[in-house]
Amino acid sequence: MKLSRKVKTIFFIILGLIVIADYFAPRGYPIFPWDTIPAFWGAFAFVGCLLLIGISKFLGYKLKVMKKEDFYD
Amino acid sequence: MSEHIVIKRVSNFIIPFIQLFSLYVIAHGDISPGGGFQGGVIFGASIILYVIAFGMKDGRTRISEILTDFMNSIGVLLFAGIGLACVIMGGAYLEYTKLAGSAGEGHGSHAEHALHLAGHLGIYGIEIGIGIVVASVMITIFFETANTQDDD
Amino acid sequence: MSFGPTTFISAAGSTPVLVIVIPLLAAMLAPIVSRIHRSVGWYLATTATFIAFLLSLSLLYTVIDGGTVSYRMGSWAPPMGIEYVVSYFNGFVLAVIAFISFIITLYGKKSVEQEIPEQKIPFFYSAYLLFIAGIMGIVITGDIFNLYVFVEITALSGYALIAMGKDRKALMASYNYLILGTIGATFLVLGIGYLYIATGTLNMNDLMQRLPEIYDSTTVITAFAFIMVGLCLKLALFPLHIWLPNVYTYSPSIVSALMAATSTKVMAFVLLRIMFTVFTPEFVLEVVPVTKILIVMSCVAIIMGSLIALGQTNIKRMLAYSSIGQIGYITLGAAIATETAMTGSLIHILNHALMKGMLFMVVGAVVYKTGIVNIKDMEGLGKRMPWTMAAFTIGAMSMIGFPFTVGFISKWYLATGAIGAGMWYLVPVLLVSSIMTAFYFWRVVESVYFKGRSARIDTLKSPHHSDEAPFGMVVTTLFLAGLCIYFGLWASGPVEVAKNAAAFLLGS
Amino acid sequence: MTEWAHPGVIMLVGTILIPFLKGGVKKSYMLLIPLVALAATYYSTPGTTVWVYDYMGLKLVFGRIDALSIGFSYAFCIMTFIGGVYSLHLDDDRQHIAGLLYAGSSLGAVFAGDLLTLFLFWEIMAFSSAYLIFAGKFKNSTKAGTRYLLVHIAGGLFLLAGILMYYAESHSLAFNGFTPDGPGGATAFYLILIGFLLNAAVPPLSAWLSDAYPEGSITGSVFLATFTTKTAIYVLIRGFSGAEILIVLGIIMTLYGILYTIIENDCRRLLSYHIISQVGYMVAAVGIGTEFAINGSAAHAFTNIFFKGLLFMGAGAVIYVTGTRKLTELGGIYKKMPKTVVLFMVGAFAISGFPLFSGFVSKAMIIGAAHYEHMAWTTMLLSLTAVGTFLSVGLKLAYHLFFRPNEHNELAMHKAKEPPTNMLVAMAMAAVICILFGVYPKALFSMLPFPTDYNPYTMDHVTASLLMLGFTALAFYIVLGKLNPHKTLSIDTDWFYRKTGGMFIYFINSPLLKIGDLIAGVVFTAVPNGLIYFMRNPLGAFKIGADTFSLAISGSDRRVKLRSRIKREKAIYPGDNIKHWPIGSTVVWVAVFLLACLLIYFV
Repeated sequence: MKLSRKVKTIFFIILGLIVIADYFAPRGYPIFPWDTIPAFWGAFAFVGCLLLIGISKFLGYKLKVMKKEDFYD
Repeated sequence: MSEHIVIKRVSNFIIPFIQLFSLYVIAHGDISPGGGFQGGVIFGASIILYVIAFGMKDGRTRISEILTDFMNSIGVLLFAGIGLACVIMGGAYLEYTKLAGSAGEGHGSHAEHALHLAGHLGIYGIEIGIGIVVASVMITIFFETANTQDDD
Repeated sequence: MSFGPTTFISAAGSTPVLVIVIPLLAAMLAPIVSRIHRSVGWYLATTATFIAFLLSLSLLYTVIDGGTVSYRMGSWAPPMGIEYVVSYFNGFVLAVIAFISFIITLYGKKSVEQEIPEQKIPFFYSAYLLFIAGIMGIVITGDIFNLYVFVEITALSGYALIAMGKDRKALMASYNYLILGTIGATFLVLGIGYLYIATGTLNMNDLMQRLPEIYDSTTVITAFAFIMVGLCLKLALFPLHIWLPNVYTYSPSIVSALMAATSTKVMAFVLLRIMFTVFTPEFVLEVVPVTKILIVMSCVAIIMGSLIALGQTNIKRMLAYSSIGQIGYITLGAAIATETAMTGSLIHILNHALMKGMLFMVVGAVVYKTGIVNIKDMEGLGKRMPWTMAAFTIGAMSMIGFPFTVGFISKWYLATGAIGAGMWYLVPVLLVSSIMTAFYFWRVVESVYFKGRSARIDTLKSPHHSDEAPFGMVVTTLFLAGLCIYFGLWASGPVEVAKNAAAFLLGS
Repeated sequence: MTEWAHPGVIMLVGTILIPFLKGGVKKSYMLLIPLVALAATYYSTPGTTVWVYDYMGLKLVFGRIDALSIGFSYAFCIMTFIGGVYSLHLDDDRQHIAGLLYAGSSLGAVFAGDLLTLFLFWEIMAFSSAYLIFAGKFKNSTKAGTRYLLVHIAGGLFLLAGILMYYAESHSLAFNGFTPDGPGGATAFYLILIGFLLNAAVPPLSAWLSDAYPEGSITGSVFLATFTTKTAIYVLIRGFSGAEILIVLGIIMTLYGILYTIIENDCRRLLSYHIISQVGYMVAAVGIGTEFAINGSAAHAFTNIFFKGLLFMGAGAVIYVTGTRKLTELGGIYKKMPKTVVLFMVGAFAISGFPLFSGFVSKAMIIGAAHYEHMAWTTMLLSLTAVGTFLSVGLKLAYHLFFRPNEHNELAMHKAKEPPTNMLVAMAMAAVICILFGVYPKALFSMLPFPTDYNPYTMDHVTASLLMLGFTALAFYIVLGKLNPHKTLSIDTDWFYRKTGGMFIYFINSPLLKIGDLIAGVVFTAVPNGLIYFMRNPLGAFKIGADTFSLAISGSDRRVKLRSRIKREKAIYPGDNIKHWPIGSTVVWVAVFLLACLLIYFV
């Protein structure tokens, strides 16, 4: 997908704004240690997303979950 | 068959006696050895003898298939009908004494006689029915088996 | 002769014998009156079975109101004379048998006309009615030798009926059944003979009184073994079932339906009767371990019957093997011998008669209309015979044990009975057989509704002609299908009766 | 019996008239039924137990009315209405009837106060929903439908077995919470649980869902996505709230579903895996078992009904106009069907948990419930699933379905256009509800079993959500090239019965029958025939046997003599070739039976 430079810029600005907002957001019920880390969920999502894709590709190709379409025929 | 002249003659001669004897056996079934079954067998045997002597065609003209079929049914109907008559007369199934009806009611020799008679007549009826059935069934079986052999 | 009111009262008192005599008389009339017109035989059979049904119903009500009815043939008091006994137990079965026979007779007119050669129709109805009379006699008699006589009447007329099937193999099936049935009957009569030797009586009540003293005698135990084996052969308990599939497959449709609905069930009934009212529950539970054997045998029958049914391609054969499995249910309930399980067993006599009778009627209709017996050829029938196939679907659902159908009721009682008796390991057997039942019925339903048309069906008829079976067939089939649901929803009536009967059998 | 009309029964009975109506009357009648049911739900009094019947001495309760059942009833009725609108263009009575039966029986299960009633509706659900799959008329619909039905019948039998165990010990069919030490013990507990879990599509009992739903009819799959799993959640809330095993199972479900969605090519199969994943949230919440968690579970069920319905409707619309459901053959069609795309994206945003959409509220409740209970792993893993959800639906599916430039899709591109108006209207209704629940959560909260004053729109929560969504999008953009769909299918646990099912049939047909024939041959032919042969002349047979034996062991000098002797003996042995007669074998069996009986009785 080719996104124009403008769109990319806007996207990153929004991301930055959210991070800043999160830094200032009051924490409701901080229970776990990471609840208070600013932008923790951003990092979590980024890493988690890559992790999920990695695992599913591993499942699909290495564990042979993905088969040809006529597998059952 | 014409060469079996002796058989034909002898059969002609004894068949009436056999049949008479069968009637005797049936008639005395209620008080002495014998009865409907034995009498029927003897009667059937007489017909079978006739067929053996005179051949199937002749036999079937005398005793047609329809007749044996009717006799099959009528014998049982007689049996069951008498039983049913007892029920209608207010007794149990096959309770012949009830056939005496109102004559059998009350006491005294007259009533007793009526009951006695009803009992005997009831049994006669049954015996006759059985006799008819047994005879006709024997005949039917004989004809059927003989027929099958003809086919092959 | 006068026909006062007393006549009718006493005639009403004679209901137990009239139930037998009326079909018997009709059986004898049939060959005579059928000469008038070929359909007269059917009218006669219908009337006779209808009257018998009404009588059996009135008997059942008498029993419910006033307890066991005893009838003495020719007023000879038992144990000398022959006694007819109607209790909760057999009154119930009698009504079921009479009802099913009536419905099947009603259904069968066209089917008989098509499948039986015209000159044989009078004799067909004669044998047919004789069969029904014999079956009802088995149920109602209180004399164990008389029972044997009726077993033979039923069997002999049965052989004749089977042999009238179109296929030449029907003769073979009939012959095999003849030999095996005779062996079974011989075992039965041998057992009865031993009992007579041991006790000097043939009256069932009397036997029940006299037997407990001599339970450990070799004669009695041998007699029991003979009777058991004879009956197991007659009721086609696996592996003594070999005669049954051929019989159901090759006999005329209406005969298949009648026999599937009544004959094996009646033999199961006789088994119950002898186990619990000639012998006592103590005997079968404690003196000899027959119930334990029977439980194992029943489970084997249930599983094997269903398993073999899975592999069948002929629908009649499939239903026959299914019956072999279902008979296992009935004997299983009897073998568990608790009140709940016994209720399940008895109610299954009714329920299976309804379901299997109906399913065979459906097959009969299909055969009548198309001549198809192969499951593969049935593809697309759902569109051509919608009502008949709807009935089949209901029957299949009921066989699987869909809730609020009759099949569910029996399974419910059998399963709760099994758990209640501490035999929870029987539940998987019941459920596994349910899923196998689902498997093999589903194959039919699938090919009927969800597959294209088979080549066979397309060649059959012009499209504008009605493809549904004749009205009389459809209505009776649907009526039974309706009953499968009705007795599933409002089960209390039959269940009450079955419960009382079970309590009566177990002597509590 | 109070004056109450059972919404489920209204639908079940309402179907009777459908075949007799025509044209516009029929259409309005079909839409009227769910509305009447909705009204009946509105006029129900919570906390009452009505429609109680006696059945063979068992107490059947058709109407257990409380906040929980009413909430589900609302959701089901509204969704039935939307599904009805969606299928309005369709002229197929059987499908309409099956759909309504399916909805009605689900409602019946929701209001069922005892186990037998539940089981009844459970089975009707299985059969009516199976029809919707058969009606799909795709290449594999019939086979998938058969598998679906048989799996459900098996599940139903587990449930029935559990009910039987439970009933046999307690003599009551009351449907309340189950515990492993309750009536029927752990066996009943787990049997019933398995029955429920199968319908909730918990792995490894989940394969039926991803196997069958993609094969369902376009309109039917909207119903399919709504009822079976949500009813299962309802009964789990009733029966197993707080069962800790459910937390583990729920988490496994969510991740399992997500992993499959990422590699899936069939758009409806992808959405089916999403059902599994989303239901996992609810199952986990039931396992947590606090009031808040149960609220979250119910809330997520309600929101899920609408956004998943919306997504299935959108995917259905695409399939309806293009005739394909493979992502490899789609893409770039957003220009041709913009309305559909917008509505679909509402659903995608809702399922991904964008603030101001319904999924945001309900997902927050479930993760929040785990959070309050200090369940670190649960919180983390459920959050990870949220990431994956946005990745696979909001980004991957939407991108490949509508936006991706695709050269291989000329046919689809050519066919693509807006679907019929009724489909768009139905989608719009579901979209409105998705937004309504997000903007005005009180509407959602009013349907929940327990009162709540939860406020999902705290600043930290909103920013956290936005962070997750934003960075997921970033990661997606980076690895986009790796996510292209492939022409593959993913095997699942259905492999076991799809492959082994065939093998089972093969096993029955081939080796088992052969072994059976062999056994039958030995048992029913060889042994009896041998016996019969032997019995013809026991002494002669014995002699032959003895001579054969001595032939085998003797030296060569005697052999010639022995051979001629055996030949002579065989020549005089009576009897001809034995033909196979089942009679002979049965007779032998009878004899064995008798012998066995006598032995057992006397020993």
